[in-house]
Amino acid sequence: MVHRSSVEILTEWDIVAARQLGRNEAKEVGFGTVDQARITTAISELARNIYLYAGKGKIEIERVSESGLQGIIIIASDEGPGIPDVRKVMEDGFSTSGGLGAGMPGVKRLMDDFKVDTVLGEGTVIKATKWLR
Amino acid sequence: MVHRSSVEILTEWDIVAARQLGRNEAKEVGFGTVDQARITTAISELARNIYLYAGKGKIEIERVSESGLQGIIIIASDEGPGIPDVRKVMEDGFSTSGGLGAGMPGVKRLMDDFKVDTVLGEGTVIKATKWLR
Amino acid sequence: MPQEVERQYKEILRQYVMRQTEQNLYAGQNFSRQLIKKNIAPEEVISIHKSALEEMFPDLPLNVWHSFDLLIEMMIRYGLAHREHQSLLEKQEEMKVEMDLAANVQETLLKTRVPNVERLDIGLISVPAKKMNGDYIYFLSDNEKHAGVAVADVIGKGIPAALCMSMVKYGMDSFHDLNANPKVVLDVINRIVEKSVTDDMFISMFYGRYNVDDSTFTYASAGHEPALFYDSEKGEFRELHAKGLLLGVVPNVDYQQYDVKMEVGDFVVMMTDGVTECRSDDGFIEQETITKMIEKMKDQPAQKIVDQVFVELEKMQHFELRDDFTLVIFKRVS
Amino acid sequence: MPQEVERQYKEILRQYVMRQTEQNLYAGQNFSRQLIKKNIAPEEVISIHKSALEEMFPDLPLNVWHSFDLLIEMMIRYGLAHREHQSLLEKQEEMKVEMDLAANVQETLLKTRVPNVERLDIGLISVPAKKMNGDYIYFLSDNEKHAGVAVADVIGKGIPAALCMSMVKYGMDSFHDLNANPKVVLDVINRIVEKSVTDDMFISMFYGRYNVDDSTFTYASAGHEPALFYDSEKGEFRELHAKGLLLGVVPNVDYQQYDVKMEVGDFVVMMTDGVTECRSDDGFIEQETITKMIEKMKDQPAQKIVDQVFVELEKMQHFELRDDFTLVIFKRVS
Ligand SMILES: [Mn+2]
Ligand SMILES: [Mn+2]
Ligand SMILES: [Mn+2]
Ligand SMILES: [Mn+2]
Repeated sequence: MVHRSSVEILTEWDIVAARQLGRNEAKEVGFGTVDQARITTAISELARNIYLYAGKGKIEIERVSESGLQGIIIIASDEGPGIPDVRKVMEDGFSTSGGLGAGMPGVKRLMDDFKVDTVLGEGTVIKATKWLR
Repeated sequence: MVHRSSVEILTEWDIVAARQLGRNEAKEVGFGTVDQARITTAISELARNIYLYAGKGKIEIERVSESGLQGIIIIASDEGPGIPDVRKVMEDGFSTSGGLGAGMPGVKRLMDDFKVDTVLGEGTVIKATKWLR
Repeated sequence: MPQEVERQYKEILRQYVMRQTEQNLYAGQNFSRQLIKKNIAPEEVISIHKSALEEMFPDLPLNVWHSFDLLIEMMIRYGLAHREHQSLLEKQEEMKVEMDLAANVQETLLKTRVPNVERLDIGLISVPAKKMNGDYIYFLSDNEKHAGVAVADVIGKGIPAALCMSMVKYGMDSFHDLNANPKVVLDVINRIVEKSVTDDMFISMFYGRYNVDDSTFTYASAGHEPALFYDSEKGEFRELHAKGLLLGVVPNVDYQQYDVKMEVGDFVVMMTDGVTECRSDDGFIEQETITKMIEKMKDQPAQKIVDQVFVELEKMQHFELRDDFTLVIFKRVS
Repeated sequence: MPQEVERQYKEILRQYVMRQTEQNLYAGQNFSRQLIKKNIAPEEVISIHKSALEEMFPDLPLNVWHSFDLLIEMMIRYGLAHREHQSLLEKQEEMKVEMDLAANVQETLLKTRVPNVERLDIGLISVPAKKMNGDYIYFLSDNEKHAGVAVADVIGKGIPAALCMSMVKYGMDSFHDLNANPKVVLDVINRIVEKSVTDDMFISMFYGRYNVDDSTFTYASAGHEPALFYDSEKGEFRELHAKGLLLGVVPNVDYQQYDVKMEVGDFVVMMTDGVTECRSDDGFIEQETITKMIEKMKDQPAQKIVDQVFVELEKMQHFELRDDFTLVIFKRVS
């Protein structure tokens, strides 16, 4: 059974809604306060990117369990312009969102697993997973 | 009138004594908790370097006031082997004391003013000043 | 630290302690982003937090306040690392500018012109894993009846490898015979490399030359990744085997050269190991994956094929190139 | 995060809250050094602190505990910056290793042999300001009756400049006439440079050749720092003026060459602007400072003179080289 819930991102308030959803799910799966805050921050970054660069999109939260491990997947999808140079966006210090340690490399660090799928002119899907230890 | 006090550095306990002296002086001059902790950390680093690399030496704390500004000077002196390559010791990331942000560049950052005087085979004098704002 | 910052944090804290909404936490985190931009150290954040708490809960036991002093002491070193980070980021920025400039200089110095000969369609792509390229393509051609190409790879990446490539370029520049035989080219370049480099620096190189008059592709290899030959009649690929020592190992090598006849629609795919040693999640990518990819596009212009192969393989590797990536196609079109 | 860490922190906190001694704070800070080494993020430190407090003061108002949740939220971004820092430090380390290797490769590629001709004593030193050298010395000599030296400086420093120097080297390598005239050398190298570089890249170069048979030093300059001639009879220095455009500006330049007769004890000092543009605390170092320095040592071996000049000038600049530093002396000894 897949447990998945989602929030549409259109306004800045939706970023807060996505955070709230993620934090609740993380708490239910059993993550501690620090990890809850990390997962929420990752969602915040991804939702903010949708809001700023794609205009609209969706944050989905999925609970997973695999070979005895419990976890949470964040799926951020949009039909925006796509990312022209993924390698550059993943570079430390290069950050459209401004600020130290932020942006995509930040999301990658906050989570355990990170995948980008992007097609120019069609959109971007990012999946980030965190496992409960 | 110069107000100066000093602690000889011979054992690790003397590092604690130098810290205590510095913290008391900093408090009396009027520095806040955070700056007290910073001045103490700078003293800690300098005293530790004497203890580890020169064997023995001295930490002096001097109160200064210059054109209306109040401040504190840490003078760390030893008759150790001297620093062969000052350029290298001041480099970020290069740290004999191990650990991120430590060493000489750390002391320089914690204080406002920083001067090294070293002669191979004769010893080293380091002066670091912090002004009260 | 500005009093305004302290006032704002107290307000955020007061709100959160009252309501504990996600909205409040979001405000807090956005505020922390600003604090970082304003170079406020983590120990200062703790100190603000303490003084905000003191206002809100003046009657807590004294020991609780003491505990914050230890926390501030703990945070000082994190603050130092934080400030070191900021200065390192600046240095990294400088370094980037220098590397970009160097990559430009390298490109200008090592530039080569794609030959324009009848009946031959040429496609090429060469992408460095880091800023500077340790793979190299050089064309030697009379622009009439012969088109030759050298594909080389220095063992190693980055700046040291890129420096070595200048040697191959100036060696190739010295050829007066624009139609030199592949074995001769390798013999000469080997001597130059052997003379100039240290013992631990090697270069692999493939040299291939197409002759329009007899439609023959002649090639030789110095320990390089084998080229692939597409036989359009049979509709299959085969490797073009060629023996030969890496450049720079011993001074005198007698390289072997080989011929293959090209029919209309046949093409040769030359590459470096950065192409064949791509890794996806399931380990190394099979040669078959690449040949199938190319076969699907076989009727497209050579340049389009190489570009598309790169796009697909880059994606399979999650945009992380482990090695410089170079691909050249010579295709007989009529 | 290991439970052991939590246990230790709780103990340190308990001690401090009880006694508040400097000893306790020292222990705390040493412990924070360990936490950083163990990659423990600042938000985790806050979380440990919170749970330690909960044990010690279980009866605090609920809102106090809430306040810590906001503090953790605030620290998350500091933690991110912290982890970015650690990976940047690793990259910096890699970069250093790469630059060292590149500098080695450059040295090997660009190496030149000091000529061994009768009656001439040669001294040379070339020190880069950064890792890689944008100054270059190349000797061309029949090792019998003629010794030629090229002293070149690329506008710019670091890797991009160093890359350019390979061009000069391979150009010089192509001379079959080991006794080529200075003006011919500059004409040829200028053509190579002009062809290969972008419009914003220039090289200054001095070429001087000593002829043992007639004791004549012949020289030409492409916009380079003038050489100094020491007249041992008069006991004074004079500049060797030479007109000529920088290399790479226009394709065809007709460089001028000049002769000067050398008596026993006379010597020529060739250099780059890294020598003349040394700065001490009082501004640029005067030419006189340098000539006086050299004159004092005029009877010593040429190599000793150049080494000593470097040592003294480096010290006057507080060990910070602003530009690559190159000095060559040709001295007639009999
Ligand atoms: Mn390579
Ligand atoms: Mn390779
Ligand atoms: Mn230069
Ligand atoms: Mn210069």
